[in-house]
Amino acid sequence: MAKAFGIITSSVDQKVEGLQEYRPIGAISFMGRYRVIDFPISNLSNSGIINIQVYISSKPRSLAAHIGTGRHYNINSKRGRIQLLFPTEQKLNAVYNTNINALYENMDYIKMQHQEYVVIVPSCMIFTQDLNELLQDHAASGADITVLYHKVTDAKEGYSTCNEIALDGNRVKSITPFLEDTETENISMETYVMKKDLLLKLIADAKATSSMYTLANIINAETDKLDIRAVEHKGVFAPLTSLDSYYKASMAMLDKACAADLFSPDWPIYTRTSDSAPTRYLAGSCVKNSYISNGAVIEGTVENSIIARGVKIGKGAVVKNSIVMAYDTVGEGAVLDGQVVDKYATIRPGTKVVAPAGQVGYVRHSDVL
Amino acid sequence: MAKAFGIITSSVDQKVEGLQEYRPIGAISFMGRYRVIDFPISNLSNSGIINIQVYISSKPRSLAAHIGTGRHYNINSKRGRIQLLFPTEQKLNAVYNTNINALYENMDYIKMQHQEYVVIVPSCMIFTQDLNELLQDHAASGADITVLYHKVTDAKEGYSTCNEIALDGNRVKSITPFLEDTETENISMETYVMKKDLLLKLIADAKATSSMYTLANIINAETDKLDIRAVEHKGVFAPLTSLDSYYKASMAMLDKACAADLFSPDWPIYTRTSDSAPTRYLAGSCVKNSYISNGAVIEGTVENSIIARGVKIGKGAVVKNSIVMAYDTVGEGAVLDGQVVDKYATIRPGTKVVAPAGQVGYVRHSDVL
Amino acid sequence: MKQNEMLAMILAGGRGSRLLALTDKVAKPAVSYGGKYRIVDFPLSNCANSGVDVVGVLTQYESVLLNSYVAKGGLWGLDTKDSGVFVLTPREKADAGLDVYRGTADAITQNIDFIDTYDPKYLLVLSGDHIYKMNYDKMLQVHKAQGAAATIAVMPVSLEEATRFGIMITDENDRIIDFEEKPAHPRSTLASMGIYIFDWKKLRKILVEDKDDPNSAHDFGKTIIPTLLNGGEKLVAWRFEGYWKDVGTIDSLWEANMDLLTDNNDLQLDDPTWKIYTEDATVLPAFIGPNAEVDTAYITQGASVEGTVKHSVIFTGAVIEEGAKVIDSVLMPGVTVKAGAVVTRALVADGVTIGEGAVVGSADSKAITLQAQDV
Amino acid sequence: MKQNEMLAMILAGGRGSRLLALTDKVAKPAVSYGGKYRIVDFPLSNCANSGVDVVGVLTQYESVLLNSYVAKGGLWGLDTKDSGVFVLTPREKADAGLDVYRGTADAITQNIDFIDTYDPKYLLVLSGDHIYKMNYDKMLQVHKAQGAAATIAVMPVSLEEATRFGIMITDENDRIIDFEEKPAHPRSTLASMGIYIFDWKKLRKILVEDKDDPNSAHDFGKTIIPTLLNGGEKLVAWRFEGYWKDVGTIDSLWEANMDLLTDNNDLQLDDPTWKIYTEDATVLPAFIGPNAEVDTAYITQGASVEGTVKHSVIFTGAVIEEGAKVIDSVLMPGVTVKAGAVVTRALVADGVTIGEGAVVGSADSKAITLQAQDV
Repeated sequence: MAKAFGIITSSVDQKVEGLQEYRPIGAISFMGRYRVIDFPISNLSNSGIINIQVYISSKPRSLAAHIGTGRHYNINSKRGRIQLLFPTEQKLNAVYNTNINALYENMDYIKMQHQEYVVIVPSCMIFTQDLNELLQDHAASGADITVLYHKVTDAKEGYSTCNEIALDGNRVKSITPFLEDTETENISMETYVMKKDLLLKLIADAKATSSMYTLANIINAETDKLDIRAVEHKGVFAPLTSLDSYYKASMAMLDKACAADLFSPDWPIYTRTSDSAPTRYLAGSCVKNSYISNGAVIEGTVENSIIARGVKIGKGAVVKNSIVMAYDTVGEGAVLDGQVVDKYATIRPGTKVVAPAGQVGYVRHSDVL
Repeated sequence: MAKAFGIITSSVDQKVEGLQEYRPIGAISFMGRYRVIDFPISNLSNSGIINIQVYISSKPRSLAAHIGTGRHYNINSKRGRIQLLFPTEQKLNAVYNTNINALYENMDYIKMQHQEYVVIVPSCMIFTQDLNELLQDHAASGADITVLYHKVTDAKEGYSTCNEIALDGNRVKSITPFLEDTETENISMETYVMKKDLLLKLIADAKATSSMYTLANIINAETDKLDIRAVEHKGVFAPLTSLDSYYKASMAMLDKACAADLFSPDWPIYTRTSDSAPTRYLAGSCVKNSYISNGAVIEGTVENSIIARGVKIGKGAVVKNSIVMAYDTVGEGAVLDGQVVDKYATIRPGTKVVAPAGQVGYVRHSDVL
Repeated sequence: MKQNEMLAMILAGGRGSRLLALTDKVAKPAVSYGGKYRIVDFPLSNCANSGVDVVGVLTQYESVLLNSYVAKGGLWGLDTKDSGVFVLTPREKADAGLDVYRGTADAITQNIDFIDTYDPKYLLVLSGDHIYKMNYDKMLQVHKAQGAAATIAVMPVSLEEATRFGIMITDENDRIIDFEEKPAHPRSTLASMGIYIFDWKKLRKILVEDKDDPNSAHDFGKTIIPTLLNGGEKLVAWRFEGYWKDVGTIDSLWEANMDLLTDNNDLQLDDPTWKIYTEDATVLPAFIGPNAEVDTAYITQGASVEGTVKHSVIFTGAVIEEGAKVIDSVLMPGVTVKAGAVVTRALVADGVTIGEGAVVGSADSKAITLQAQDV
Repeated sequence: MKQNEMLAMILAGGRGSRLLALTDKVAKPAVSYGGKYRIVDFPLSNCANSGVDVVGVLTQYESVLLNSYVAKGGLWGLDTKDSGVFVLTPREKADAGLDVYRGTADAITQNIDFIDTYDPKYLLVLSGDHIYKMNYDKMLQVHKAQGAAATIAVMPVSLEEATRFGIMITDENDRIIDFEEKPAHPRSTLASMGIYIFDWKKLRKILVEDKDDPNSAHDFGKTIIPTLLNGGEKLVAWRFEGYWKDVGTIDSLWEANMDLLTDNNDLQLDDPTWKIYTEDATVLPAFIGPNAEVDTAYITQGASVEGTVKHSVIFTGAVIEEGAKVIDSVLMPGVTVKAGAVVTRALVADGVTIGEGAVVGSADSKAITLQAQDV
């Protein structure tokens, strides 16, 4: 077991429009089977970090039920622990709703942890990373903080609420809000390794400086005093900063190489099972280039789409380029194109919901169209 | 399995001074080993009601961690379920913080339940009751609602936030706030059996009448329209309405007959284990008429007290008529009498904390005296 | 209501030799079925859904996989404080050496000590190789209401089929007045499903008496039921309606899978109020490729279909490459069908690879082809 | 870091006949210890705390209680998706009949198929009847750093004690150069603790070779270690310091309990960073009555003390009535000592009732009295 405990921070700046109104980003469904938080928790668990704090900023029900005791993430319920930490007071102004504030309110529970190091990961970015390797390298390097980044060459889009990192070799010069000024940027993955005591000091310092300070702000403020190093991440990296970025990250998985990178047999991504039966493809159904979860019944046409569990797609219905979430019903002859359909929605027979090219539509939770 | 699901309502009117500042009443320790919510959950589980909604009004962390998936309550995690329901919005005025509001906010989750009946129990009253028997009798009686009550003959104290029931035979004439007008009263145990559909209707009706209406208010308003019957409960009954009533309910257990009534081998009260080692009684210790949990180390004197797990009582210390909660330290030569000492407190060597006769003192969480 | 009023014992010791190579390395109850399940998931899920919380699984043959599988009681939610799934194999005792179970009844007899630790009122005896959904609690209610010593679940079959079953002859109140094993001329069409509820005290007494009888078959059908009948005890038949299949042969296992392809099949595996639980694989949803053709299929997560699938059941992790064809077949977990291969009317065993262009099975063959080796 | 890099196998098959009546109905690893524990809680908790997630428990004798106990892997948190505690008893196989384990090594050999399903790099072999806390992960780190074929945990003992153990003779780098079983004239004082880490591939090869050798004892100490040594493989001794006790006799079991009464005893059962997990009883905290006298005691929840307890260990559910005296004794779970009875230097077995005024044991007797029947 690793000499670190894990902290999964809650999303506050990112807005996955529509979906986020019903649950935090960590609880959003991905690939019809996972939830976003399965990635950071599996990364920690696979790295032997089984003492984990999950900060939840709002609407805890679905996340708390999904995570449970963590047995499905291979977290030993006696030796390991997934502790859910809720906000102790409602913020009357959203500016107070920072990750530092959440940590500050629970400093007692951070102090209590036995481990010397802490690994901090975000709940709203999809990637895989051996965090124990990062921890070992951090400890060996003598650095105060190690931060993970991803070099992007398409920095024009999808990173609007991220931070970018300026580097001098592998030393961090600054961590500042992303600006669309160049195409190549080092995007911060909001993933940090440091000693627990340093984290406690940073939280206190941040609070003393400004109630609006985030973790990135305070680390940026310390770049001249602390030895902060950056490690580059390779592979799939998808920060969920908007409905558009969520849709693109999902659709990218229809590329086999991309899916193989994120879902490697050596690095399992665990999730909670819903005990659904396999999916039935009835006579006359036509399915191409799609992921189909269990518990669905398909009688119509599905192309370039992701179908979650329990979805019913009626005779003659056509679903293209869409993400259809759990327990949706697509009626006979209905057409969906370029849509993200939230859970328990009903598309009535014959209804056509088609997004303009290059755009993504969103259908609300439990809605009937 | 019973044909009902269970609802455990959160405490809102009751104030167990001191203790309640740190957790809801359901999460308060009882007898050094249990938490108050173990009683309603065990009652439901022993009655075969394993689909349970627990409404939490505030500070959910400790209650969520204690309940977990409910395996320790014999709740099958596949077939049964303990669903924690949190408030969806912070109330800006405490008057909105009613049990009806909590139910109203989660009406979707009530509608979803398969079972025909619902059994509603409070999280802040200690008693045992076969709820399946109550359910069977309710169904056989043809009544719309069955409510459980306890006849008390010492109604002068400890029931200030309870409701009293006026009866005509076994028919309920009214459920109204308790008044200290007579010594004998039928105290409502806030335990109801009815059909799910009736509950949904009552919630809607209550909301339409007043945002301050409680479940008892709306049932009282319906006494002329509905067939509401009362069933008398026998045995230990302890509503936790104040620090004083909590202290008395605890101390009453030092009477063997009283403890034997509440803790019968036929009706196990389940709780989460802390995996503490047995308690060590060192040479020179003197313990009389007390309950001692595991993981304690006792070198001093303990009389008429309840000692929770992990407590250290130093040489020459004297603890009398007190409830000492988990991980407290009582230093050498310190004296406690008539105290409720919250968790993680330290009584420094030689300190004397003695309550006036007939009164109860409270020592705060993590405090050092 | 008392926890553990009724204990269940699943007889899972059979060699299942009619399943040929499928049971070479796994016991029959561990054989895969229906895309993601194992046969033993059915009695275990039925127990969990019926509120039967303690289940003993009696195994002895090649049971390492079965043992470690059923030991994960949490798969069925049977891992609460007072519940559990317990593997019971023959044991060496202070007064007896190690010996195999000599019959279905002997398997229970050898585990009387285990049952006694729970002191149940009723014992539910099940078979580990039937596919069906049943509410054992309903059966128990009838058993109690009738005040029976034993209640036997029965299913109406045709007169022709009746010659292959144990047949119960009952009076108008469902009381069993006689019993015939595979009668040439059946006097009734109520077939025993091999599902029994016993009054434990009465059964225990008979088992102890039977234990040292050298002429006994130590079998429920052959020994225990006749003994109870002859002793004048009240035996009751409980009629079951619904899907039930003994998957004892390759053909019947294939058929039971094919049954899932009919619209609204009787088994209703997607009924949310009576789920069949099983081990969850850490895999992606099923991937259906850009050029795939899928027509009438039952496909589970972790499968990858880039070729053609017609009227087939595809299990976890099965891979069908572009240009491959799978028709009227069952692909067990981890099967790979390479490009250009054609599989017809076949059951392909776990992990087998059908090489490029290979042909397995035939539309014309009467029997189903079992393919248990790479080809 | 890979899940299940090292698998643990606990040898729990012993009859433990030196524990006399205590093992009449339970296997030795299931014997109670320390107020609330069973002996097997120690290796199982050590595994959980060391991150060893899959544990096979090899049992064969009177193991119904042990089997159903260890099957509840959740007691030690060993019930996550890819972890588990698996009971492994002798099995009937396609190519072999049912046979008892013929020795410690044969018990592993008969379960090669189980181990292979996890494909571990290392195999940890443990005994089910020792009381100690050990971080097997630290031992594994040494095993890896040394590149050993096998690493054996050793403990320094006195020269006199050394004659009763398997003794390892090592060079200055802890490499084992020779091994002597119970030597009359020990050349070293490093005693084997019966705790081994093996390179699984190398061990597997030797086990397969040893399997059909009719002259082999199929034993780790007698067969496997010498074979590895003679084959020139690197064997390393890993020194353990701390509390360790083989509770093979009534006296040593009593002693191990009494050790808990010393201030700051070595075992430190209340260390929150290395808890020993066990089944939790649904009982009240210990009740100490108004007239009780308790002086130097180790008492667990569910006990009720209304008499006198001096220098004793009191297990779950034990009842000491007013006027009864318990001195220098161990009361196992559920023991009742009636009014006026006196128990001295005794170990009272589970559930035994000491009647009113009865006298058990004596302050003068050298041996500890085992009281296994009501008196």
